[in-house]
Amino acid sequence: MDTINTGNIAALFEAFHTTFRDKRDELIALDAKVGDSDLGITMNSAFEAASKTVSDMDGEPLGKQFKMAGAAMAKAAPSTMGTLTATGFMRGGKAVDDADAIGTKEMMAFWRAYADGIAERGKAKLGDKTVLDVLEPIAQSLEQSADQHAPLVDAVADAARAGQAALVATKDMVAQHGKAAAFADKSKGLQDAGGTVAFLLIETLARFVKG
Amino acid sequence: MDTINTGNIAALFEAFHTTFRDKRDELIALDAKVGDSDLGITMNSAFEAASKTVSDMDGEPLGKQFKMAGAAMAKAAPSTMGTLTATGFMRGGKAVDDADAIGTKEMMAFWRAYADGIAERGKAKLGDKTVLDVLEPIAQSLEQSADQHAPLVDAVADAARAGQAALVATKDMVAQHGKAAAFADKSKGLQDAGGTVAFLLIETLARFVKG
Amino acid sequence: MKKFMNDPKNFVDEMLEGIYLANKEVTYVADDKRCYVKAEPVKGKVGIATGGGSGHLPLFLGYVGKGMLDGAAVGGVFQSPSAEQMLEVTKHIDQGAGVLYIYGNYTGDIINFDMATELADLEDIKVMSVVGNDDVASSVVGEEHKRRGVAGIFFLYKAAGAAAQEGMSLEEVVRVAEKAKDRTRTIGVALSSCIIPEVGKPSFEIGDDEMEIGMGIHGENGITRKKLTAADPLVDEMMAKIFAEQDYKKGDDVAILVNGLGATPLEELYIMFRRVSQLMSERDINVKHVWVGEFATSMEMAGASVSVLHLDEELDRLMAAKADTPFFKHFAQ
Amino acid sequence: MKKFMNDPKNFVDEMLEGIYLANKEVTYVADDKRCYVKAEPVKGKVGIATGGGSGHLPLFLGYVGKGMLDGAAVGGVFQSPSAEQMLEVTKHIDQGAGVLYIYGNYTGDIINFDMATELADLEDIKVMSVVGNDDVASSVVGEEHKRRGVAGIFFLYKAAGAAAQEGMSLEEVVRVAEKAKDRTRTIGVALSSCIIPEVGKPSFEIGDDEMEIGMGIHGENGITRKKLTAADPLVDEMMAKIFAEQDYKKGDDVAILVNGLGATPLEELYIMFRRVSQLMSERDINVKHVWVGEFATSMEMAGASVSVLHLDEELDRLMAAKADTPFFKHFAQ
Ligand SMILES: Nc1ncnc2c1ncn2[C@@H]1O[C@H](COP(=O)(O)OP(=O)(O)O)[C@@H](O)[C@H]1O
Ligand SMILES: Nc1ncnc2c1ncn2[C@@H]1O[C@H](COP(=O)(O)OP(=O)(O)O)[C@@H](O)[C@H]1O
Ligand SMILES: [Mg+2]
Ligand SMILES: [Mg+2]
Ligand SMILES: [Mg+2]
Ligand SMILES: [Mg+2]
Repeated sequence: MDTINTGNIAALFEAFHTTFRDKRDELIALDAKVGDSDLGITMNSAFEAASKTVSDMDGEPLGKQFKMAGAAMAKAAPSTMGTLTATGFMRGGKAVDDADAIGTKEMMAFWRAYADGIAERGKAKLGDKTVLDVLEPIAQSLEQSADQHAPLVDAVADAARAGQAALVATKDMVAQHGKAAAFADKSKGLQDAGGTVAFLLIETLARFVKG
Repeated sequence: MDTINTGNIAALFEAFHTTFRDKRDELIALDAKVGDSDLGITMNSAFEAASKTVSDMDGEPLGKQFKMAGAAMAKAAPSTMGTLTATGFMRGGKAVDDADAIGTKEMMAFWRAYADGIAERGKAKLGDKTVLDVLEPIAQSLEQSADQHAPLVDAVADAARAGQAALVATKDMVAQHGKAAAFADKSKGLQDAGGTVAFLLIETLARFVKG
Repeated sequence: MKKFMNDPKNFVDEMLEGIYLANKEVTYVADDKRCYVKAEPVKGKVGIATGGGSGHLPLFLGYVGKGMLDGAAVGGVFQSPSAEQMLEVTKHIDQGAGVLYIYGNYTGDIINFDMATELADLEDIKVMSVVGNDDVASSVVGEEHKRRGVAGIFFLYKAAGAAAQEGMSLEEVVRVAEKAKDRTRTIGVALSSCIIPEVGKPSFEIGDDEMEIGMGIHGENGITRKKLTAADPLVDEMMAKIFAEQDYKKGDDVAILVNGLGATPLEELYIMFRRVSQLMSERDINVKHVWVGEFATSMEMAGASVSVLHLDEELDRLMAAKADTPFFKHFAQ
Repeated sequence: MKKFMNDPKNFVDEMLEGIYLANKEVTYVADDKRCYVKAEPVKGKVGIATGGGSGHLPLFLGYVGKGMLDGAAVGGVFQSPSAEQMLEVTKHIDQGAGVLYIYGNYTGDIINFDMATELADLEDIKVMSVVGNDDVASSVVGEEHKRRGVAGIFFLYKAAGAAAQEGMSLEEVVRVAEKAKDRTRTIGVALSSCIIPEVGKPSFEIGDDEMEIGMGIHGENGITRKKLTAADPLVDEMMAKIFAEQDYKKGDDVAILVNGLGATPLEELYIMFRRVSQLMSERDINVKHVWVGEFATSMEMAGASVSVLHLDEELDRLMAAKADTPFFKHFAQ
């Protein structure tokens, strides 16, 4: 698709929910190593709630749908990643408040706001081994694509690739935040659990846009 | 010896203490089966304290020495048998308050008061599988010996035999008091721990008098 | 065995030192730390003493304080204090109005308190006794005098303590304590054993999935041992034993004590209380006073007990009265 | 796993039902049991809210009541409540003087309280926050902002609660809470793991003879794991970490909190306090307030922590003030 429109949001969140339902056990296992094993459960609940919320918001403005999805997540999954992801969708939604459709430029605005919102909320620095280390490359890739007026399908595909590389790079980092920080050294060599969530989001989005 | 005199009490209590030091582990094992394993420890402490108390009361009246021994026990070993034994010695001592020496008649008075004191204090009935089931036959045997004006050495030897038979008879009884009551059925077939203490006392006394 | 302690022989005395260092409202007499008394006796008030083995905090000494008890004789772990220690406490707390002993129904304690009563009599102190026997699991109806005293003794302390504080005479305080005793019932359940410091290993074994309903606070045999069930059916089973005993009528008032035996989380005690409350509602019985927490423990034993006091107007008033001890605080209602 | 519970999924909500049934002074708003508030708000007073995961009773909700906090958002076991729940509590407890959040330094809680602050701002409620980070074991000096909040948060609640009760403004209450926070240090030791109801097995393994000094209340790594020693040298080692941090001078005053993590008998906590008191005496530091018991637990975890509040005149006064919550009662001194 060339742009994502108000009528696509329900399907998009269904796709997100499918991803996190499928990856539930994988994320649990990942969080178990240096955390408290809840990530798969909370992400699944978060997107289940979000998907339910937007399922009957067909005519509503795009931005509002994202914001309501975020609010639903915050309520359903008040864990670290649940709340950060909720923040991301609320800030992203706000960034596309005036848009009727999401093309490359709007997609860039969405992820920039998403990443910045999480940075502000979580107060992590780049390199701290958090979701931010995957989000920032995604946003930067989209900024480049927007500069080059790339079509949406290519822009998100590039962003997904950037996200994947960034996720691999988190393996070498040492956790500074959250439960993993208590196991700082043990976290070395493992890919960040929250970063995995960011990658799964952009990957699902790329697939969704490709159709 | 024909009578026990004020100068013999310290040695008598030394003999008692030796007995309970030697029988410490045996009494622990006996109490462990249906109680709390403390009997060997408390009896040893009780007679250690009593022996220490009378060790320098040489010139004092007989009755007073027994009463002070009892008071020392009560303080050193406030368990069931510790307190009952203390009561026994205090009441026994009171019964021979006016005596200068203990012959058969005084010995009878001592044990009658000893048994009655414990009966009053413990409120057990005969057949309840307590120390009383051994004390009562001892007192009765001495009453008979006193009636017959038997020499002290024979009187206490007979009393020890009566105590031994009575102790064996406790095996068939079912405990109604103290910690053993909670294990009423389990107590069947076992000789009563407190009764064992009574028998050891009269047996030691018989040996002491025999010299 | 994992205990925060030094030499096990000093367990009780070091615990007492800690308590005296923490609380200036209590002190000891006769140069013996185990003769525990309120620092400021109240002239003319009936004195109330208790006593028993250590290892049950806040029982027994924890209830010494304003509006409750005046003294406690402290024994070794699970062992009675001596009659002499009881006498020393008695002499100190007698303020001319006589002394009431309230303690649990255990042979060692009975024998020593009886002896102490006789010794006090020699000193011209009038002493009366009320013996707590609230544990319905430990003997059948008709044989109540054989029952052990467990957490429900708290109600006796509270009632008698408030009555003495009101200025009642010894006979009146005894009447109140006897009434509270007759109207108190407790049933417990244990999940794990405690460890006596000087012994160093569990007092009894119990399976990983088992519970024992009715077990005593020293590990005395209970009624049934079986697989641990969910909380609601367990509470139903426990409460059935209590409901069978007293004639609770619609509209009657009760006080409830849900007591943890030592290692059971407070969260779980509230889950149990929830069910107790539901059972009371179903029967139209009003729960007027509630205490949930640890009131009579067995060191690190996991388990709980529920005590019910069948109130009348007087007991209701006495439960509501203020109490302030180092271990138990209650604002007047 | 041996727990008195029904379906593990209902653990928190059934616990809350029990608490509401037992205590009429507290209730909930927004039709959500997890939005826990004082039943009778005080007009014009600064509102104080807290929140955090369940499984730590009496933390967090236990300090809601007179002279302490006004509301608490209640999360699942070891999980943050949601920003929305915090907001609902905030809306209810704001009595025109603004609201202070006091909570522990955990990412999930921080993120949600920050979000709640923004949401409250949209509703024109002024909110400020103070984050407890008293655990000296969880990060080095200079990195205090990374430290976890544990039992010492009790001192923040007590100080801020009393300050708000005195009628101080939001800024003043924040000043007091910040001061209490800067002057509070805690060090803990764990002997056994807790079990999360929905997980059903111990969160971590620890040897039969081992202890871990500095372990967090969710089982976070501590400083050292080694053989359990006697209580006195253990307390010496723990207290050395605290003495190294603050400039305690001869004649200074402190408040002490000896906290049980859940399964540790009160007897042992007093044995520990005894040693703490001795160490303070040696340094000529006056222990002016003492609390010994369970104030912040990890369900059935065995272990303890010691918290020290370095007093000044104002904090001394605030510690002495009356407090009356369903879980914490303190008569004015
Ligand atoms: N301060 C932070 N800022 C951004 N991301 C963070 C922060 N702290 C943790 N994270 C991310 O959260 C992930 C863990 O999420 P989650 O399992 O929900 O945490 P928790 O269970 O501790 O609440 C980490 O892998 C990391 O990516
Ligand atoms: N009421 C009683 N009257 C007389 N003897 C009793 C009574 N109760 C228990 N005993 C005796 O006490 C013995 C146990 O003594 P001891 O081990 O000191 O008890 P405990 O450890 O329970 O205090 C029993 O074997 C029995 O002989
Ligand atoms: Mg997690
Ligand atoms: Mg015994
Ligand atoms: Mg406990
Ligand atoms: Mg506990």
